[in-house]
Amino acid sequence: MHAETLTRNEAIPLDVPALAMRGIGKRFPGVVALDGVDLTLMPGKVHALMGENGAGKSTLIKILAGVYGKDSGTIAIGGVETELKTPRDALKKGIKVVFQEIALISEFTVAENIFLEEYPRRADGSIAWKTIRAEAKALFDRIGFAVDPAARTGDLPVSQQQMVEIARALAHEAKIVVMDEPTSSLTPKEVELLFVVIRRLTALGIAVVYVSHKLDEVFEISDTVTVLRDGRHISTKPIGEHTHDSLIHDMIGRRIENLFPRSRTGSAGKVALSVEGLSTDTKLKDVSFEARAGEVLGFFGLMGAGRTELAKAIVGYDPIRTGRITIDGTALKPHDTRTAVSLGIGLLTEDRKLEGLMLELPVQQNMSLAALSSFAKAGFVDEGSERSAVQSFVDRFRVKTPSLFQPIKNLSGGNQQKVLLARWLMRGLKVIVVDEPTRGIDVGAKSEIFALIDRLAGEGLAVIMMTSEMPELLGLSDRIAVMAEGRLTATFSREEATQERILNAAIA
Amino acid sequence: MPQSPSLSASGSASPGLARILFRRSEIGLVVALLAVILFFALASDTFLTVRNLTNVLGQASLAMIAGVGVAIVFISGEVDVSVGSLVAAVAIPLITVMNATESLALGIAAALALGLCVGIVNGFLAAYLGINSLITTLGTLFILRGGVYLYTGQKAIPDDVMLESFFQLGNGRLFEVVPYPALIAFALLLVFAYVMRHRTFGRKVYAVGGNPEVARLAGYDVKRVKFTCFIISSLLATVSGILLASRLGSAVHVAGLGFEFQVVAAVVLGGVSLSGGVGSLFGAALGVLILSFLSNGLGMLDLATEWQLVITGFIIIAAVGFDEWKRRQP
Amino acid sequence: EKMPKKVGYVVNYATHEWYQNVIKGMKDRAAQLGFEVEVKDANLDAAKQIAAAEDFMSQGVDVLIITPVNEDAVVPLLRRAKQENMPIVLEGNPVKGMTTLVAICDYDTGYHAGVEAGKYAKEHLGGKAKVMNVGLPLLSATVLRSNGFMDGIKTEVPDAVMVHDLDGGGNPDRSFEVSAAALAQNGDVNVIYGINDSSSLGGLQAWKAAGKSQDDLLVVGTGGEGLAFINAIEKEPSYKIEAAMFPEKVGFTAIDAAVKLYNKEEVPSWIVSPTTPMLGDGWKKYYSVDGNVRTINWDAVNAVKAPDKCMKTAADLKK
Amino acid sequence: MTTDTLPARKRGVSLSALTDNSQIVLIGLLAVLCIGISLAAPQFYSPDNAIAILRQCALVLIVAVGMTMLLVAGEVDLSVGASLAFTGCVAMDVTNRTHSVVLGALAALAFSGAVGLFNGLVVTRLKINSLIATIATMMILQGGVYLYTREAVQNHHLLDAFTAIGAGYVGPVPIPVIIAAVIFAVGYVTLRFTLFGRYLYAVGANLRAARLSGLRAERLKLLAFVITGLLVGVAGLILASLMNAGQPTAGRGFELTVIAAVILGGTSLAGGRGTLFGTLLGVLVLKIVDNGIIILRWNQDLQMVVPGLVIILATWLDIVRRRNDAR
Ligand SMILES: Nc1ncnc2c1ncn2[C@@H]1O[C@H](COP(=O)(O)OP(=O)(O)OP(=O)(O)O)[C@@H](O)[C@H]1O
Ligand SMILES: Nc1ncnc2c1ncn2[C@@H]1O[C@H](COP(=O)(O)OP(=O)(O)OP(=O)(O)O)[C@@H](O)[C@H]1O
Ligand SMILES: [Mg+2]
Ligand SMILES: [Mg+2]
Repeated sequence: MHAETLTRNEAIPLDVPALAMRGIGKRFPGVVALDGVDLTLMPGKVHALMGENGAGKSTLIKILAGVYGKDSGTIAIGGVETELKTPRDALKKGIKVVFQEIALISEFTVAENIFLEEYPRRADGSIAWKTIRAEAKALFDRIGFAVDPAARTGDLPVSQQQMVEIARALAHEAKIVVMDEPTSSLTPKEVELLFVVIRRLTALGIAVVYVSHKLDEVFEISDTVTVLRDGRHISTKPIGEHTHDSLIHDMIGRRIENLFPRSRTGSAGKVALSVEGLSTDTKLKDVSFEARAGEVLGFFGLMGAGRTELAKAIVGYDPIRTGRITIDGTALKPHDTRTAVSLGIGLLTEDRKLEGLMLELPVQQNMSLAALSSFAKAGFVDEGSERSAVQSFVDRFRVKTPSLFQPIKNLSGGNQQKVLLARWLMRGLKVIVVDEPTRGIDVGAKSEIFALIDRLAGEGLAVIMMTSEMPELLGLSDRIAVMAEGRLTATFSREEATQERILNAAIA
Repeated sequence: MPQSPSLSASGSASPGLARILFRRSEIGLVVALLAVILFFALASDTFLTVRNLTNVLGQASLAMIAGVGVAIVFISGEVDVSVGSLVAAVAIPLITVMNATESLALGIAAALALGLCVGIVNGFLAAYLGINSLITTLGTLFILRGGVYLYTGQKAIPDDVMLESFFQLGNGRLFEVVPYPALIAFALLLVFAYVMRHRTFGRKVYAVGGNPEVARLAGYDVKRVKFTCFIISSLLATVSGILLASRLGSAVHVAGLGFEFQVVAAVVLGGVSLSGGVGSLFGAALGVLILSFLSNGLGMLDLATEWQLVITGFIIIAAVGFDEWKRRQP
Repeated sequence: EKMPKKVGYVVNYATHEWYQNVIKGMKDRAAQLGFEVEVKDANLDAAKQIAAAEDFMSQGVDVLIITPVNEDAVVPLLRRAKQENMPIVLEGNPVKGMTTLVAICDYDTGYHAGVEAGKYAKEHLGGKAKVMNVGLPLLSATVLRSNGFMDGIKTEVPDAVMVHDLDGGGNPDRSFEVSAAALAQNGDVNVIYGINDSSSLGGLQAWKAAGKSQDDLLVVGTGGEGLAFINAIEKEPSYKIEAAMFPEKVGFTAIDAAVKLYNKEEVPSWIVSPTTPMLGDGWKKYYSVDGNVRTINWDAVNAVKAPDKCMKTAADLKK
Repeated sequence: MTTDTLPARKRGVSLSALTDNSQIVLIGLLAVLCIGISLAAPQFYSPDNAIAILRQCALVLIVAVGMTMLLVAGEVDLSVGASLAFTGCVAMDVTNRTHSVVLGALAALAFSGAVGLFNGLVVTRLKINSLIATIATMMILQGGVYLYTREAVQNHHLLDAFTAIGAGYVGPVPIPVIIAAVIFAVGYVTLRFTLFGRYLYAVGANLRAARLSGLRAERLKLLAFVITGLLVGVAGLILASLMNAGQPTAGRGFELTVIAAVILGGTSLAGGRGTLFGTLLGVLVLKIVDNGIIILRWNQDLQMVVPGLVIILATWLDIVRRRNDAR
């Protein structure tokens, strides 16, 4: 029965809206997340949902998924008004959601996660494990996704987990498929794959909601765009009526002159970080490079190339087998984050939730963590100066939060990222390693972060940036290092670097 | 890809024998159990007799039955420490009803009814009202024990009718060899291991414990799953309590003091994580067996209680420490 | 007379001083008679007690001695032992279906201590007796002691009252805690009775911690289990009476009963082990202390007469 | 949900650390208890009884200060009861041998500190879940204390200073209460205002994030275990003095009382949340319930039932309050 899921469902009429949300309102303590928002989806069309961080996109989607109850408004599916009280209701109505935060059970196999919502069963009611594995394999083959269905999900890199999530949305019949930032950690190749899948879905008459901060993707895949700002509905237009600039203007209410500002003039200074012959038991092999004060050193690599491992090894988080890391001439003790941090190196991690956020704690505690000792006199924390420092960063980065005491789990993803970046900037650093710094961040905030990185480098910081975004790599980096399978395969200067050369080195 | 129906916790049928061996902590436990048995077999000549081995199986079965339930609750991401008092409490309706009606079936029904009520209360408080389950069950642990003392006036209630069937339940042996409690324990273990692996309910328990938010998004009724786990745990503890009452021939107000520690230690030793979503019932059962054989063997060596305590403590640390170390290996 | 090769003793709670000394008495006696006693500890766990007895039976001991954690809880065990022809001596309290029991008379012990306490109250406390009973309702034996004490004291001071009836758990810190609360609620007490030494000492410590003087106070302990009471009698002015129960003698008697059972001789179903109140430094008659070791004076203890029958038993409580 | 993690101050409101509203339920409960009990039994308010209650709170509170830190850091210690008994024996024994209260006290602290260190090392180095690790330590200590001494260690030294630790007074106030008050104050300031305290919350809230931020997470946890151990030493010393003997049987169930009080005070078992003020309230509630049952001459078996009910009720009321706050 599952094999037929990808054929056109004749029962879906193409002229009735698959979904009509009208006047949706939702408030959280201290925040109006949504205020009278409309969203209409037509069958077989891709509808992009855009807006700054905290605009309310995920909230709208969670209402659609039955996760949150709405405070006001109506929802009609296929022309029939309904209530979506629980995720189960939504699933039954044929709404499949790929959430922004990965929603898989890491202890389960990939195949089991695919069928989490409804296990195929045998006649006696027991779970048909063979069917599950076979169907998962068949599904993956169909969408050209090469992953072992028997692998433990938690062992997969983030990008593959995200693909598993997407595949999961296809395992059962759906009328509406919603994707909340599905590509935030996908490689370009996987994004292509995803688009093929989306086009297949629309051909079947399925309505797709697509949330992304990546303008190029939106222009490529979507038919219609709805823009939200501060929880309000700003515009809904066919994509053809938009330009890059008009879309950005709708989203943030202003124009962005230059996404990749370059104010730095001076050349790079002395060596701030030097890594020699670094190898780990798991992935890295003989990596050597230098980063200079005042430069942005970009790292590129395909998924699993080892950038995250490199980042964690340099800051002393993961053990290393051989190699020497020095900061400003002082050698680091291996596997010792504390001295690394005290010598002035910090890592903005790729996995916010697992390694960055203290979810239950307020914004203030989250932001001041790394710099806390600098607010302390004789072991006592001066909370006054701590708070004013935090407040100034909240203002500068435009972190959207009702107060400094808001538990950080209630902030939108982008705002959480800003808090974590601020965590490091509050503390004087010599080297900052940023791993996918703009993952899940809106254009406005992106340009702010880019400006910030530029300014930090201008102030003499060595910035090491691991990113999978080619434009941001080319736009910001002074030099670009490329990794493949745990080795450093090439280093280009800003002038030498082209997309082809970089990709060639990454495949090598 | 070769797929064998595996009963591992994660339900993963991993390729490659080496990976299976390293993934499945039960292998380590089996080795540990065999090591314990081998050691005592060499150290004491009365240890490795059919009579002694079956004795231990019978003795272990009470903790095993309750341990299966506690493990299920652990896997669902909650804890249940009320079992220590529950095993004593259920004996009261059991014995009282039997004394009044001379019917074992009615007595068992009464005991199960009380177990069910406790399970419902635990489950309601922990799953539906959202009170931390350690607090909830610590609370019911105290309340039940206090209730038993109040009700019995701190005296045991003797079994006046002395039904042979009741005596046999906890004291008899199949073919004069295998104690009935051991048979009951293994039957329950197999049933629930099957449920946890091959029924959707079991997988829901793992999912709910592994990541409740994800489970909710997948359309599971997280609260109801947890609620059910508490009921299962209480009912299984009731079965333990019934067998215990049969072995003690009465409702003993001090029965099961500290039983919850014993069960929790065994279950954790068996690799069932306190943080939920991880572990298997076979592991939990092996944990119980290891501790039971250890206790029996140390007794055979004529070691004083104090040495037994010290040695058991160090062995728990060594075993769990080794397990953690193994888990950290790539 | 044949001697058994090995006797197994499943003790209620081996870490308690009382049972330590019971075991000591058993081992002494068995050594005299030339055989071995092996001990397994139930550690207050009724289920563990059954398991330990099972283990003994499969190990093949000749006689089992058991101090039940709970009397009702060993009934099935006695039944199984009978099926397997395993002779059992019980220590402590009677059990349905038992062959023989070695025990002190708890009620009598409390009673005689109570009589002495009454005499002391008449002489030193102005004939008034307001008692704080640091008791243990958990066990019938300890309830009997408290009852005996009150009945005994009333023979001398008819208007003696029990001001507080506490559950001190039989351990010192709990006894301390409940006594402190009780004394704060009503401190008009001049006799503290403890069902064992931990209880009387816990009560006394609470008295001292409340800042009260020991001048008009009498403390009565029970058991004479170890060194604690000797220390208290030597150092605390109010600790005057100890109801000695001679645990070593209990062990001694139990071994003799085990030998008789092994030889299939007739044994009485209730063998009473003697007790007696010790006043002031009267303990020196029965014990001598060297450092941390106390030694029993067997001649003096064996000379103490035991009654043939107890005045009251647990069976009387149930009525 | 609102934050009740660190007592958060609202902007512009000056420091008033006690106004954290997450404790309102407990304060209310405490008021109800006090009023209820004293209506039924006026002796409840007698100075004698107040002092008896405070002294009983002292022992629990001293250890609960350490336990709160441990729970905040995401760990737990179940061995404190067994350690309490052992430490008391060590204190009495060493004082007997040396005739020095100072050496006796130091020996007690050294012993219990070492137990804390052992727990900390087992948890941080062997990476064993602290619940199971400290159950094992509990067993080892319970066995060990009987290997060390079968009998209660009697007071042979008869030093007044030793007796004063547990049973002495300064004016009308028992010395243990003063010790507990000082420890509480130091603990409160430490957890609330120092770097160490703030780091404990971070470690408990997200271990990896804390480590990546340069915190020595393992060392911080270790320190929390050692602090708890040392506080057990203080409590053990007081108990030995109060009992006038080192009792190997003491402390049964003490760990559960301590943990119950800490949890009742709103500290989360999951780490990263909790306050010492809440712990103080938790201890008071439990001990007043205990005392009330004796004062009211209720059946003492209720001393098990009522705390069970109170803990569940208080936690539930707290959930309800937070849910309402969130509206
Ligand atoms: N559970 C919650 N409690 C309180 N506030 C919340 C909660 N969830 C979201 N918010 C707030 O609601 C607003 C909308 O958040 P939402 O997650 O919908 O934004 P978004 O558009 O998806 O942003 P992003 O692009 O960063 O993912 C934000 O201000 C956020 O802080
Ligand atoms: N194909 C794969 N299958 C399974 N695990 C993989 C695979 N590729 C990488 N991994 C694991 O996933 C993690 C991701 O690798 P790492 O993060 O170092 O690479 P990266 O270059 O940073 O890639 P990413 O773009 O995902 O951040 C590593 O722990 C690695 O062992
Ligand atoms: Mg979002
Ligand atoms: Mg990476």
